[in-house]
Formats: sequence, C-alpha cells, structure tokens
Amino acid sequence: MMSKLLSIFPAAHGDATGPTFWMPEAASSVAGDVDWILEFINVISYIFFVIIVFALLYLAIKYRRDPERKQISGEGPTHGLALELTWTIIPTLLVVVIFWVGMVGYIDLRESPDDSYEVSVAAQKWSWTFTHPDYAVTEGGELTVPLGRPVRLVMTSADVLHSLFVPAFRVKQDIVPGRYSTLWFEATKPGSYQLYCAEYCGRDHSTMLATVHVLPEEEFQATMGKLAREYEDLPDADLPRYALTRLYNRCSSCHSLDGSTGTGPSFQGLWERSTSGSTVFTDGTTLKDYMGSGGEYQMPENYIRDSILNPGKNLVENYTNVMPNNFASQLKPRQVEALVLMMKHFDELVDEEGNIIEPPAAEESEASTGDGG
Amino acid sequence: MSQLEIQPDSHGAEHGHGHDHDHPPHLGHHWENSKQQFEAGKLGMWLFLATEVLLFGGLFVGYSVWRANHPEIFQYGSQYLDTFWGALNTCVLLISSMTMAMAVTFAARGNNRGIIICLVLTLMGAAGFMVIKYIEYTHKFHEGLLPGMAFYEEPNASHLWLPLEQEHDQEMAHARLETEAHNAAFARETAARDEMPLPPPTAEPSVVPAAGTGPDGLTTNELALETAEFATFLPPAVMDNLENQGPELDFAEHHEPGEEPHLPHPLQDPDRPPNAQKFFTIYFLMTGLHGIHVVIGGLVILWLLMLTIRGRFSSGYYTPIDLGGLYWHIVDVIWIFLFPLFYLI
Amino acid sequence: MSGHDGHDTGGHAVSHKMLIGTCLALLFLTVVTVWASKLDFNELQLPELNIIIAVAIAVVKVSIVGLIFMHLRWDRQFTGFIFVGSFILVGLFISFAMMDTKEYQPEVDQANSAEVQQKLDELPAMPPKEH
Amino acid sequence: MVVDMTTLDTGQMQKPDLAPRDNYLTHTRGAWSWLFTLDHKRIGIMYLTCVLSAFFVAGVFALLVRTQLLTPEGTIMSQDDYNQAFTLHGAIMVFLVIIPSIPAALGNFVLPIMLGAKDVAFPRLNLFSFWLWVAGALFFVLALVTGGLDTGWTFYTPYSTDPNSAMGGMIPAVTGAFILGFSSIFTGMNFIVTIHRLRPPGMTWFRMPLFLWGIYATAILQVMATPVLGITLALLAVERAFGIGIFNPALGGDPVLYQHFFWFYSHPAVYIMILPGMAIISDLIAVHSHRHIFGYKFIAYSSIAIALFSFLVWGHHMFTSGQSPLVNVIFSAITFSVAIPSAIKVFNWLATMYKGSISWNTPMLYAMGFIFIFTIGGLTGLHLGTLATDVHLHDTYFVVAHFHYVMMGSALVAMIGGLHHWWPKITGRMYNENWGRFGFALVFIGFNVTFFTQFMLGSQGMPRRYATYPADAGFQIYHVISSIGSYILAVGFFVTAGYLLQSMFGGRRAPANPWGGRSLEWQCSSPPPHDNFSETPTVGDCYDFSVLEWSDEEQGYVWRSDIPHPGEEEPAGH
Ligand code: HEA
Ligand code: HEA
Ligand code: CUA
Ligand SMILES: [Cu+2]
Repeated sequence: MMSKLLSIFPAAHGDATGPTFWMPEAASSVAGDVDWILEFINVISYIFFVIIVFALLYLAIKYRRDPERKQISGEGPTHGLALELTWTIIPTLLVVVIFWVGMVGYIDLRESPDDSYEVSVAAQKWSWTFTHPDYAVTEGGELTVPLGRPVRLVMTSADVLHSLFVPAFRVKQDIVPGRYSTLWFEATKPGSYQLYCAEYCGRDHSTMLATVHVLPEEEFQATMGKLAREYEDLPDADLPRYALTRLYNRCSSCHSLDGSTGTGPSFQGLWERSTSGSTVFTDGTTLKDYMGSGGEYQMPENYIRDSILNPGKNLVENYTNVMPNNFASQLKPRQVEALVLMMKHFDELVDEEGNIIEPPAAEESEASTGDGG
Repeated sequence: MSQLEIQPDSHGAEHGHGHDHDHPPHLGHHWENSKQQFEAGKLGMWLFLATEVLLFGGLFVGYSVWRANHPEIFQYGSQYLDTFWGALNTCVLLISSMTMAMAVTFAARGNNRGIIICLVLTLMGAAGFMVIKYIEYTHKFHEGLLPGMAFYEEPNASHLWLPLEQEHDQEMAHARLETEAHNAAFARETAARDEMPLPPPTAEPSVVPAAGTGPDGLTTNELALETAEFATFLPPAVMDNLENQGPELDFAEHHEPGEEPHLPHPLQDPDRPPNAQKFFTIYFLMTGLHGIHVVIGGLVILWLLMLTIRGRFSSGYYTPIDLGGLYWHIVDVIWIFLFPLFYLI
Repeated sequence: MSGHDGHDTGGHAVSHKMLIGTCLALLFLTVVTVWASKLDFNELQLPELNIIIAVAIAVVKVSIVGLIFMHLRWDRQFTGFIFVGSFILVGLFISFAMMDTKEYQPEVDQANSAEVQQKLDELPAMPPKEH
Repeated sequence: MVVDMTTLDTGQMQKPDLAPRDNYLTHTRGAWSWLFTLDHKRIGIMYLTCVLSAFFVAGVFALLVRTQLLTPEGTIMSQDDYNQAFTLHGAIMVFLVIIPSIPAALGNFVLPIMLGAKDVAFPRLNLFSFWLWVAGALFFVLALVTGGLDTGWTFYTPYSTDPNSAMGGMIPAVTGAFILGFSSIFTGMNFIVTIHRLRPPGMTWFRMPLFLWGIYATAILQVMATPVLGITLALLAVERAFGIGIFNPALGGDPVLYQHFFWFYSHPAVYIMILPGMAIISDLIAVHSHRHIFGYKFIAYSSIAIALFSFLVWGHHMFTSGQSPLVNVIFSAITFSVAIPSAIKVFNWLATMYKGSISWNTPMLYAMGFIFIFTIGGLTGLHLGTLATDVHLHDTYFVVAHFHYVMMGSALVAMIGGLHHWWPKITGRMYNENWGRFGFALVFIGFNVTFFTQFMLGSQGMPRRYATYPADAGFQIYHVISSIGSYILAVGFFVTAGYLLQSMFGGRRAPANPWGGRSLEWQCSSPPPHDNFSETPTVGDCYDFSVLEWSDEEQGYVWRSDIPHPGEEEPAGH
C-alpha cells in the first residue's frame, strides 16, 4: 500500500509500465499517453482541490463566529468583477487545454494503423470467441496476440450490448449487435492481461472474462501454428479432453458440468439421457421417438451433433431457443466430433461435483501447453 | 369544478374564514385578482404545450434519424399511404382549429350561443378526424401493413396481394418465391462455407436484395422480366423500374385521389428495401400518439361545451375555453408536420 | 379583468374575419404542399428539396397557427419564447442525433436481420386466394 | 430606492399574535386532512416522508451491494440477485429519491414562503404530483413482484427490450419511471408559474433568494427534458410488449439511438439533482456565515447557464458506445463548458465566507462538506469528460465514485443540510446540535471512505455492475475498505434519523429565526401558520444580515432595535 501511495508522484515510478497508485500496469502503445493525460488532469485537480480545501478550512477557522457577540453580521465585499473574471477565465483556459489533449489522445486511440493484424471477436451472453482469420484458429476465453504489432479487433455481438475492455491496454469499445465495432491496440509488454466485459449484459456479466496473452512474434507464430493444427494432430483418444479444455469454455455460460440447471441443460448425464432416449422435447415428444434405425437419429451421436449444429431443431422441455445457431461455421467437423466424444466420455473427464478430473501425468503436458504465455 | 387546475380549494374544510367574499367564485385564495390567475393558468398551459412538443419531439428525432439513414424506406412506404385521406384530415383539423379560435373570440365577447355553436363544430371536426383515421387504419390492418414483426405475417386479406388465380400465375409466383428462398439459402451456405466466420460488412445475405445491388438481385429481376405474364400484374411504374434498375420509385402520381393505389403488396415486391416495416412502425407510432391527443382534445372540448351550456363562462372569465383552445391548436400543429412527412415525401 | 383587448391581459379577442382569413390561408398552403410534393427534383440531383420545401411550408403554417389562432402575436414575449424554445430544443436534439447516426451508418449491417429473414422464409410460397 | 414593502393581503383570518399552536400542522386534523391537503407545506412534508423512506429502502439495497462485494466470489447473493440489487438501488435513488428530494420536498415547503406567496400557483396539480409519485413508487413494487428488474437504471436496449434477457418486471418499472417523470414535470411547471406570477410587489427577480434561482433553473430542466424521458420509456414499453423494433437491431432499429434518447433526459437530470443542491448551499453559506452572499448575480446566472448547457452534453455518456468519433469530440468540448459555471459557484461560496461570522452548526458543516465533496466529484467529472481518459474509465468504478460524489455526497448532503436548516421551521423544534455535528462527522467520513477507494478501484480497471470479480486483480482490499465505509455511513444516517425524530417530541421549541436568516420564511413563525404569514412580510435584501441581532429572550434572531423597522426606511441594499 505504501509503495502505491508513493507512486502518486511520477518520479517515484520504479518501472514506467508497472502499476501506479491510479493506473494498472501499462502494456500498450497508447497507455503511456492516456496515463500522461490522466496525470495532467490529476495535477490540475490536486492544485484546485488543495486551494479550495485550504481556503475552506482557513476561512472557516479564521472567521469563526465569536459566540459572545450579539451583532453577527460579517462585512466583506458583496461582489467583485475582477475576481469573478479571474475564476472564470483561468478554469476556461485550463479546460480548453484538457479538452485538447484528450481529443488528440483519443484520435490516436481510434485510428488503427493500416497494417494491423486482424482478429474477429464474437461476443455473446456470456462468453468471448476470438477468431484469427489468418490462421483459421478459434480461441474461446483466451486471446493470443503478437507483441509489438498493431492488432485490430472486428467485433460483433449475437445478442445484447457487450464491451471489450482491457485495462492494461487502456482500451474499451462497446459491441453493438447488428453492426461491426472495431478496436485496436499494440501490446508492448509480453504477459497475460485480464479482459473484461464492461457493458452490463445480464446475469453472468461479471464472469464474461477472458485473458489476453501477449507473445513475442516467434512464440506467437508457433502458438498459432499449434492451435491451428491442434485437433488434427491429436490422437482420437485425446479428443474428449481437448474438447473439454479448449472448446467447452464456449458452452460453459449455459451448460454446467455439475448437473445444475443453467440456460441450457447440463452436460452431466447428457449422454445417458441421449442413449436412453428419455429426453423430452417442448412439443411433448421424447427423443425415443426419433431414435433407432429408420428414425431420424440412428445413434445418440447424431442427435448430439445435430443439437450443436442446429440447436433450434429439437428444443428440450423447459428450455428456450437461445443457443446461437452459428456453431456450424465456427467448428470444424473434427471439433464437433471431439465435443460428441466429450459427452460420451464425460464421466471419465468430470466428477460428480463438476470438477475436472486431472489426467494422468503423462498426458498433462500434451493437453495444457497450448495456451502459451 | 369549473377550473382546469387553477382553482385551489376555497370552500373546502380547511377554510373557516370569511375572506372569500371579495373573491369571485372562480378565484383561488392565493391570487390577488382574476387577471393574475388567468395569466398563471395561461403560462402553465404554455409550459404544458412545450412538454407536448418535446414529447412528440422524441418521435420526430426517431423519424429524422431513420429517414436520413434510409430514405428509400420512407420513399417506398409512403406510397402505401393515401394522400387524399391525409389531405382531407389536414383540412378537417385546420377548420376545426378555426372554429375553436372563434369560440374563444365569442367567449371573450360573452356570446354563449356562439361558443356553443363553435364548440360543436370543433367537436365534429375531432370526430371526423378520428373517423377518417379509423378508415385508414382498418385499411392498413387489412392489407397487413403493420408495424414491427407483424408486417412479415402473411395478410389475411389484402387486395394488394397479387391476385394469382390462374394456375400459370401461381406457378410463376411460386417459382419466384422459390428462387428467392433458394438464393438466400445459397448465400447463407456460401457464407457458412467460407472460412471467415464473419462475412465482410456488406455481404450479409438477403432474400430480396435491392434491385441491381448484386448477382442475386439481377436473377430475381431478370426472372420477372422474362415472364411477360408476370409483368402484367405490375403497374407500369414498377415495370419501368425493373427495366431501368433504378432505385427511385414514384407511384404517387399514378392514381387518382381517393382511389386505392395499384401497388404490389410489399412482401411480394422484389424492390422492397430491407426493413421496410420501419416506415409503418413509425407511422403508427406517431399518428397513433397524435390520435390519442385528438381523442383527449375532443373530451376536453366536450367538457367545455357542458360548462358553457351550464353558463359557467362570461366575458370576464373564460380561462378554460382559452386554455382548451390552446391544447386543440397544438394537436393541429403536430398534424401540420405529420401530414407532409408521412403522406407526401 | 381579462377578456378585453390589450397587451397585458393576454385574453385578446381576434375578429372572426381574421380567423376565417387565416384558415383560408392555411388551407391554401395545404394545397401548395401537396402540389410541391409532386415536383420532381431528381433531375436537379436535389431529392432532398422536396423535404425541405414541405418542412418549410409546415413551419410557415405552424407560425400562422401560433401567431393568430394561439394569440402569440398579442401575448407576452416570454410565452412565444417558451414555444419557440421547445422547437429549437427538438431541433438541436434532431441535429445531434442525426449527425451521429449518419456517421456510423457504414458500420451497420444494412440487410434484413436473421429474425426478419426467418419470417420471410416462413411465408407461404403460395399467395392465398382472394378473400 | 423605492420603499420595498409588500402589501400582501393576508386578510383578517389570523390573529396578529400567533400562538405557535395554531399553525399549519394543527390547522386541521385527521389523516384525510393530510392526504388530500392542498397546502404546499403539508404536501412538502408528505414528499419528505416518502422520499426519506425510499432513501432508506434504496440505502438497504446499497448495503447489500457492498456486502456482496466483500469477497471476490461474492458473499450473500447470486448473480441475478445482485443485478436486481444494484438496479433497484440506482433506480430508486434516482427516480424516487434524489430527483424529487429537494424540489418537491424541501422546495414545496419553502418556495412559496420565501417568495412571499400563500401557496404555489396550482395547488391541486401539486397534490396530483405527489400522488403520481406514490403511484410511481407502487409500480416499482409491482416490478419486484412481477419478476424483478435487472436492467440497471439506464434500461439499455436491446437487453431491456428482449424478453429472453431482462427480467419480467421491466414494463411495470418503466411505467413507474414514466409516471414519476410526469410528477416531476408538474412540479417544475408549478414552480415556474409560481415564480413568474406569484411574486408579490417588491419581490423583484434579483431580490429572490438564490434558492429560488436554483429551483427555477431546475424547473426549466424538469419541464423541458422530462417529456423526452416519457416518450423514451413509452417506446421501451411498447417495444418490449410488441417487438416493433425501434431500438432493436434485429428489426433495423438502433440501440445507440436509445442511448441518445435516454441521456438527452438523463444528463439534464443530473443537473436536476445538483442545481437545487447548489441552491441550498448558496443560502446555507450566506446565512450561517452571516454575511452577504458574494457575487449574487454570478451565482444566479450560473444556475441558468448550467441548465442551458446541460442540454447539449448528453453524448458524454456514450464515448465508447459506438457513437461516432466526430460527435464524441463535439460532446466532449461542450461538456467542459458546464465546469465553468460550477467553478464560479464554488469560488463565490468561498468568497462569501471571507470576513464572515461563521457559525459551525450542523447546516454549515454540511455546506462545507458539500464544497469539499463536490469539488472532488466535479473535478473527476473532468477526467470523464476527457475523451482519451474516459475510454479507460467508462463503466468502471471510477464513474460509480464520480456520481456518488456528486449525487450522494453533494446533492443528497445538500438536502440533509437543508433539512437541518429548515427543520426548526418545519417542525417548530430544535434538534440537538452536538448530535448533529456527530452525525455529520460519521456521514462525511463514512462517505469518503466508501467512495474515494472506488476511484482507485475504477482506474485500476474494476468494471461496474459486477457481482464477482477476479481474485488476483488486487481489487479486494479496496472493496473491503469501501464496504466498511458504507457501514459507517449507514450508522451516520441512523444517528441522524434518530436525533431528528427525537427532536420532534423532545426538542426545544424553535424561535421564528434561529439562524439569523433574512429570507421571508424566517419572518413567519415556526412552524408557519396555515396561510404562511400572519403579518405582512417585508421584502428586503435577503442577504443583508446587518439588521439582525441575537435575542437571548427569543433564543433567536430579531430585528435590531437601533435600526428603523422596514417600511419606514429602506435598509441598506447590496
Ligand atoms: C448530480 C449529479 C452529477 C453532476 C453534478 C455531474 C457533474 C459532471 N459530470 Fe457526471 N455523472 C453523473 C452525475 C453527475 N455528474 C452520473 C449519475 C453519471 C453516470 C450515470 C451512469 O452511467 O449510470 C455521470 C457520468 C458522467 C460522465 C460519463 C462517464 C462514463 O460513463 O464514461 C461524464 C463524462 O463526461 C461526466 C462528466 C461530468 C462533468 C464534467 C460534470 C461537471 O458538471 C462538474 C463541474 C464541477 C467542477 C469542475 C468542480 C468545481 C470547479 C472547480 C473546483 C474549479 C476548477 C475547475 C476547473 C479547472 C475546470 N459525468
Ligand atoms: C442519489 C443517488 C444515490 C445514493 C444516495 C447512493 C448511495 C449509495 N450507493 Fe449507489 N448508486 C446510484 C445512486 C446512488 N447511490 C446509482 C444511480 C447507481 C448505478 C446503478 C446502476 O448501475 O444501474 C449506484 C450504484 C452503486 C454501486 C455500484 C454497483 C455496481 O455497479 O455493481 C455501489 C457499490 O458500492 C453503490 C453503493 C452505494 C452506497 C454504499 C450508498 C450509501 O451512501 C447509502 C447509504 C444509505 C443508507 C445506508 C440508508 C440509511 C437511511 C436511513 C437510516 C434513513 C435516513 C433518514 C434520515 C437521514 C432522516 N451504489
Ligand atoms: Cu457481456 Cu457484460
Ligand atoms: Cu452527464
């Protein structure tokens, strides 16, 4: 706490990009400017605040009423044009300056350089999906970006307003459904940074988080390459765990692992319900009616696949049609397969309480190094 | 009570004092004299009118913003409104505004009979306006020209819906709609197959692209053009348009006042701009809110009429008539803007 | 007492002749608007002119209604100020909102949304027979 | 100068020597005589009671919010409950408490008396406004029982209009806010007309106490801005009920347009909250410094200036909303213009204290607290009005801290200060001065502890409306301090409520003029008679305190014996 207090004074910064009393760690090319502007306004504010509070206390004490006096009226001047002009003009000049620096800084914030690296961002209640078109890689809940290169995010929302906010980069932009919002930054410091949804979007607004990983160029390329091929190279046996660790985060806001009811049915027990055909749909039919040879679904795998790609088709009783229907374009066939396998092997991956069962040591390095940084 | 809001309780339980006798009955205890009270009432009324202007102002903001961004929707939609009824309603309101103003003049001169005649005339104006609005609204409901999502429901009955009795026509229409659906499905599939999960900003697939905006649009239009039979259902203006691929449509001059415009139903019209329902949304919102005001105005006039008949007013006191009149005029003022903005341009 | 001519009472009695004349003028202006709306300014590359003319005529009409029917001509200045002020405020609101939304239009997805699309797809391919 | 004496015709209905027992409180009896009274004083009291009860309810929600945030994963509530808690806290505080608090509660009570009028222009409308408030409050209750409300007080679309997203109480809540809007409009209309038309002879515009100027500027905002809220909320309800797509992008509507609509009202609304607060402070500072206000005209005009500018800055709430950069720049520029008149007021208040004779009693402490807190709140408004920094600070706790500094720390503190100031007039009793100072200390300290930490939280990146927060971001320590502060604050308010209530029964009888004020309300007895003045009040320079002196006998201030009584000779003007 004390070191933080000291760091109000710019000179006390040990590390120019480290967190200060006011600001979190600075990790983007614009952060320095924003911090400087904030500091500038701060200094003006401190000066005025000190003057005003000093005057307030001084006057209140100095002219405190003598309780013995019957005659109570004080007799200062009642007006003074010179004074009025002084305290009109000085603040006016100051705010003009503040406005100006703020505007200049803002224009830098908004104008992305032409050679930016583009990432598509899809926000929906209550998760983030980041797609790197250059590598055909989709990440959920994690965004990997290169160090020292401008990154431009092209963002859409499937439902309501969201807002992408990375404090360390000092950037924020609302994502408005029905249009494309953009945001750019250039990370200047490798590391992992918290990304928030800053526009209220409903129940799980506060858990609509993600992490930004800033990697030096080579590491970034390597990671992208790895992510791009990850599921192709995995042996089939690893697919379920892959789905759970790399894909499930896109489902987690609605489908629980522990059997509790969310916006959608829990994944716990899904496989059993599907194989037994006991699932009841909103129109009163049960899954049994569709299953078996000659039925619409030959096997439960087909039903699960269909529910992922075409969620509105058969609605499970007590749930509404809110699942995004764009997974067909987001997931590769093998990834869908991985998800289906995850359901099938669910009990091996997740315990009763919904905790992920740690894989045997040998497998661990395989499954968890993908995210770098 | 013979006052709008101006009269505080001067006879209520709270007053045991005999200070009322130099006050006329309509004068509240906190006023110096009638003039002060009248002026206060008037100022209050004007402030209220300002709030009305701002209330409608909100809707005018919506109108302006949408119109500036999508002029084509408004140009397209306004063809489905009938200028004749709109103009007639304008005249009705203007004249009733005049009779209301005359009632005020009569009141100032203390002519009770004059007031009564004028108020009755004004009331008839209000009723006439609502009857015409009723005709217009039921017509629109009939045609399925509704606000919001309801616009995309198939109308139960509409003379605009293409009369496709003959088998051949049915086939044609079938084919056309199917082609559209096919195009849409195709476009969506393409988008889905594309590696980019995000289509570039303008390439969102659409069943009914505006004429000439893309290959899909051409297909649709060409299909329509190739089939002469189909074309006979369309008015010449539409044909012109299809041939010229021009975005501007002007049907307004092709029908006589009072006669129904010969337009295709928007849902069957390949030239319907996206989100055409927005025109009807804002049309119903604004004229609806205005209609509510007309009804309230009518009730106020009715009330004034009753008071006049009971002989409550004199040349020395007629504040309610004056203020009620102001309210009626503001209703007129709003309509003066609504009429050209919806029916004409 | 109110009800007599004079600037301070506000209760001005306007002659019937004047009211009828005003009404005729308003009706005439209505005809003018309808006529003006049929003019085609597309050739002049000025399609907005229609709107401008229509709104301008409407403003004239409203001023007449305000000045005569609503007695603003004879009323206190402050009353007129309230009235005009409210319109100015609406005008400011409109211009700011328009300035903004026009700027970001390019980012907006202009086509029918998925919801509308779905509805359109559901429409019967076959139009119904006449009622 | 001309003789400045009003000849208010109060009639003969009051005996000249008024026994304190015959006053507006005792004039008539029974619940009925209160609920349907047309007396502005009683309506003011009813407002005060209701507003303070609503404040209590909203305060409890605030404490729930603070308790939840003690730990990163939350302590007492689910996400849904939390969302409802802060929404109801914000919505009740704004619509039911702070907007009606000063104008409708205190303003109703003192405005006509200060003016020298017998009542407001339209007493029936006044009563109607009050009942509209009650109806609005009931709709909020209805919102709770019909499914709850979780949109935030801003009702942003498309969340609020999507039946799959926002909870079911949205339409009742919006209806409630709509009704409350009309309550506010009618109050504003009433006050404008009262000030224009009910000023007795001698009460010129520039003789009005600054409180009236502030209320007048507020009333302009209430009348001109609130109708837009009305239409906005009506559209929201229609949109939610019928899905007509005005703001819904799925139907070609525009969610950002909604934000224009909302803030076109709600930015002026924040000045509806602060202008009456500033108005109270102007009077408190002058009266309790016993010193002529400095720069009367500058303070008066700055209120009007704030009111007018405030119509043109609404876009500063939308800097990151997708509003176009050009418009952002314009709005940012205009935003700063509001800072100038605010600065003028602050400095004029300070200049008023210079060479004063300052009593350190509770109202004055609240006034000084106001200056301290408002300076912080206002200056942090500059951080937010600046484009580059607002991008970082928007929708974080920095904004939360900013608006609590100005709404709670300034507007509400001014209201509590005013409540103490006029308490003797309203109830006819004095509260205990020592308890008052103690209560102030608790509120002042508790407030700053609660909300100053939130500036740090916000600029460090803690987003607002979060039921939980990451454990490793270093936020918890600030949250804990803030929550502790809020408990101190709550104790402070309970103490305040306690001694005020106690004084109503056990307090010393109040003299007509306990503080030495010169505006007209101090010329009538405490509590005032039913028709406000038993004697014709004298309109003079309401900031010239040199004509008053302390009287031990009255335990209050009286006209100086060595100065001719007004009416005979004009006291020194300003
Ligand atoms: C009483 C209410 C009140 C008041 C008075 C103010 C006053 C001001 N507010 Fe505040 N504001 C709110 C209530 C209020 N605000 C609320 C409720 C919100 C958030 C709503 C929500 O999102 O839920 C908000 C949000 C808000 C934002 C949006 C933030 C965001 O969401 O990103 C901004 C941005 O410009 C802003 C700016 C200002 C400014 C510049 C002032 C100015 O008026 C301040 C002027 C005062 C001073 C400047 C101090 C006195 C002057 C001096 C001491 C002299 C020295 C001065 C200079 C050098 C200039 N406010
Ligand atoms: C006037 C307005 C006002 C006031 C006074 C307050 C008062 C308080 N507010 Fe609130 N607040 C808002 C307006 C206000 N707030 C708004 C508009 C929001 C935004 C909502 C949104 O995001 O949509 C908000 C949001 C908000 C948040 C952010 C929630 C979030 O974003 O997740 C927090 C968190 O700490 C908070 C805390 C508090 C606290 C601790 C108080 C304390 O000061 C409360 C203390 C009061 C009490 C404990 C009651 C005690 C009362 C009595 C005993 C009776 C009193 C009687 C007499 C004095 C006679 N408020
Ligand atoms: Cu997404 Cu908040
Ligand atoms: Cu604001």
